[in-house]
Amino acid sequence: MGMIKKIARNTLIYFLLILGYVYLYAINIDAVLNPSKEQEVKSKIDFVYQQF
Amino acid sequence: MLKKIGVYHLLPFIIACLFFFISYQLIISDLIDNNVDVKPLETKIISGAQTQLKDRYARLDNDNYELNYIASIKNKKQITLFGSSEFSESPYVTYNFLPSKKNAQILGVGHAHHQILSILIELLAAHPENKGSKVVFFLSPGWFGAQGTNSEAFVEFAKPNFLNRIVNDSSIQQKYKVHIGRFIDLKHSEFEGVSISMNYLRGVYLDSQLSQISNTQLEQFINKNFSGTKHKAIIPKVEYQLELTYLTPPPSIIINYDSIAHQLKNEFVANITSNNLYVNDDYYTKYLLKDDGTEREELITEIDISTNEEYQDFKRLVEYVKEREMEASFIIIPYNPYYFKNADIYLPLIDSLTSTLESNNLPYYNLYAGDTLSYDPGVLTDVMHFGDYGWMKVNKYIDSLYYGND
Amino acid sequence: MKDFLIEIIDEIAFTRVDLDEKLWETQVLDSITVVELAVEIENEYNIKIPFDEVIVENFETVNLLIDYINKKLT
Amino acid sequence: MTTLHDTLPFTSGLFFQYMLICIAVVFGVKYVLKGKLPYKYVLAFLTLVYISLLFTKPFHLIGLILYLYIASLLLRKFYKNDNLVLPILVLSVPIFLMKSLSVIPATDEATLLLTAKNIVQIAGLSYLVFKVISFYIDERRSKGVISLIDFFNYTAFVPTLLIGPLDRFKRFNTNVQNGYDNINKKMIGKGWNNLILGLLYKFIIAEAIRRYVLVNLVDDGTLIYHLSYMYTYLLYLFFDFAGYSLLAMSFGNFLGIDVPYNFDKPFLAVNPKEFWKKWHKTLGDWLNDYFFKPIFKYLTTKKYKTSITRQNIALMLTFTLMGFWNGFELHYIVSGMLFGLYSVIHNYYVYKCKRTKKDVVFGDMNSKMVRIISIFIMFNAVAFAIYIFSGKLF
Repeated sequence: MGMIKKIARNTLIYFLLILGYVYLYAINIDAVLNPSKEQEVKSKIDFVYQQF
Repeated sequence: MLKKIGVYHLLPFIIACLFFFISYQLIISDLIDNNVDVKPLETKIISGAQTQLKDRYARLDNDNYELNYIASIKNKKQITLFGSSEFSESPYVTYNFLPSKKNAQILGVGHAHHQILSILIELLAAHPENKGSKVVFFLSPGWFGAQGTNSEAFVEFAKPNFLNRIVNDSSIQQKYKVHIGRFIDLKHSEFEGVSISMNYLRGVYLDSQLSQISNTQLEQFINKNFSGTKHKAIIPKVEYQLELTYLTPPPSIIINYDSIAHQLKNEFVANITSNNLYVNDDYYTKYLLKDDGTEREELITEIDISTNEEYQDFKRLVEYVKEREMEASFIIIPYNPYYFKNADIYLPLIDSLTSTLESNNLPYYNLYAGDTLSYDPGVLTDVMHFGDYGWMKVNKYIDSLYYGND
Repeated sequence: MKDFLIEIIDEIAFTRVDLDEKLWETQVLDSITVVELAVEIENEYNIKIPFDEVIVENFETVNLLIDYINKKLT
Repeated sequence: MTTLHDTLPFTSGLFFQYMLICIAVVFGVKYVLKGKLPYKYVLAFLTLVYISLLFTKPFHLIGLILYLYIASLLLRKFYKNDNLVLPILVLSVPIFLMKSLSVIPATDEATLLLTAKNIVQIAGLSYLVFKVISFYIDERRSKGVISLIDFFNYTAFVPTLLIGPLDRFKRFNTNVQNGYDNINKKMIGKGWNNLILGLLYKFIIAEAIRRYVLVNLVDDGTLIYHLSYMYTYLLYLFFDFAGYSLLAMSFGNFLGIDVPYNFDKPFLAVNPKEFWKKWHKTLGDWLNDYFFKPIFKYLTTKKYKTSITRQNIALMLTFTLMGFWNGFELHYIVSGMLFGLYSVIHNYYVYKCKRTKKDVVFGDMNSKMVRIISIFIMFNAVAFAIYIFSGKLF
């Protein structure tokens, strides 16, 4: 593979990785685009209600 | 080798980052904003008549409960009680006793882990309705030991409608929003599917912190641009249209608190056979007796007021209550010093609480006891929850404070 | 031997090949037909050809095949 | 502890943390301890840590590996016959148990059955058994002892444990014997390239397709829905599986193992034969080497019917087996047979062309054009077979 082609390919990969990470994982794009949709917020901590 | 990494990986990575920032600035942010513009949001209206004039909501589970809660705050003839696990179904609990005896309008809100931050959020959500409201707060010492509200309780009590209302209410002072946002930021890794209003409040906090380096650059960028304060426009407005209900109380009925209380206390003490801690038998055998038949022992851990989350929440709550000129009072629940042998360790905390309340001219009823000498057996049914005798003392206090009877 | 091989390849792959013509590269043989060829050789010369010897190095040309079979026969 | 023991390869952050620790350990031993600890022991130790701490059923997996080890050792020692049917059946017993049990509805009250199911259903079992079959067939005549540790490293290698790529013992063991020498600039560079592409495929592209297309398709029963589901599912499956395989290769590379590749632009294949060299290649090769070839050779030796019939029967059997291997459900089997049918049609076409010495379908058409048409037909045929595979239709 030519040098330019390889650089272009890797640039695309890194670009899509950053884009995908930000939109799929870092932010809640669903909530921004569909605000009317009811969102269920959950706590990841499984808290057991105890007496104390 | 290094050259290869530089040319084939570092360089593409840098170009990709540049592309990302440029494309974000040029296209994607526009796309989101436009998308927001084309969807005008309707105000969510919850309407109805006030029906709940006594008893308690463990949690504000549905629109009707929310409506009745807001109505309870707005109705100046009704008292709203905020508390946690001491709230029970006993007929002597204030929201049962006073309504049945003298037709008083009293609603309780909360169950275990309903702590000050959740209460503050509930009050803020009723900002337009809460000027001069009658409210009573039951402060458990355990809240301060738990280091503030936990994320699960927040999810349970900070209702989406309430958060949306707080975000959209511009007359609420920024410092309260920052306070909630700080909590969300602190616990954000513990939440799943964070809502836009939570992100907004977190954004308010982060904006207030921008001068300080508290987050990585990337995180700040993300928060500011994607999910922070930018998208307030898409958070739905919530409105409660209320029709308040007023009961006519029968002409001043005098209740002989002392004799009922005295009787309850004697019954309570007489019924205890298993221990001399003044703890009811059921609770004692269930929680205080270890498998080997010996008694459990527990000490209170000392807390540092200056860093205590719950104490910070308390100070904010007092500020807000003052600001809204509420007819507020505070009940300080004790620990059973027969069981917690070092209950005196919390005395400085209790002093700080009472002196804060005094300096703000807020009435309070302090039942906390640092040792067995100052403790009145029967106030608690176990080690931290009011017994019927305790409730009668509270009822007497509330009756005299809000209805002017002794 | 070479006549037999050329004949049998023609029968299997419908192609008449020269002694040095590349069988894999020109796709005269593929992974299916090469097995048939191996079986035919096994029967004709009464030898055993395990699968791991059915490879380009042994089967690429008729000449290579003849070397391989001769090695097997001795 | 329950959540820990759900960490299947490449499914959670915890797995990636585990992989990073493995890489750090291997590098540490290589550069700090100067390779004083033999590579294969380090590898076996790390694998054991994974199985005992993170894998769903540690004891079941270890038991399975021991069974396969002892079975193949005994077969190697006492079974001298050329016929491979019995050894393959013996080694496949766990698969038969698992796949047939999973067809029986789980609602059955028979607790014995549920317990049996629970014991034999082990993630990655079919791949493990396939690896051991190839190991047995390749090594049955080799001299010398194959130690349990080599066998364990080969069968339980964590990156490829769950769904491949299917490696071969000889190739794998050469890497293990080279040990730390294999961890070099070239291998790390390769690992990195596989890593970024694998992350992109599996966690970005496949996830985006799933989240924004696949789950949003509304089943209104129309043809349009089924068609869009068909293509979307194919793309999703490809990016997810290819991404997974790339990640397996990548972490293999970082640990010094040159895991074979599985996917290579499969949608540009012009015929079924090429397709199986480009899509799940290691499985295609496995089926070719250990199933198709022996069966075809057997049929040829027996002079069963004509050559072309023998070829087609062997092809059909091979792909039907692939269907059964995926599971004993009808949609898997039909999908496998469909792939078999594709191969038979193509094989017959090649046979006709060779025989008549001309292209019986395309005639004298421009070869570029033929290529484009072939790719188009192949892509849609694959999409349809994978759609059947998905179980959406029945």
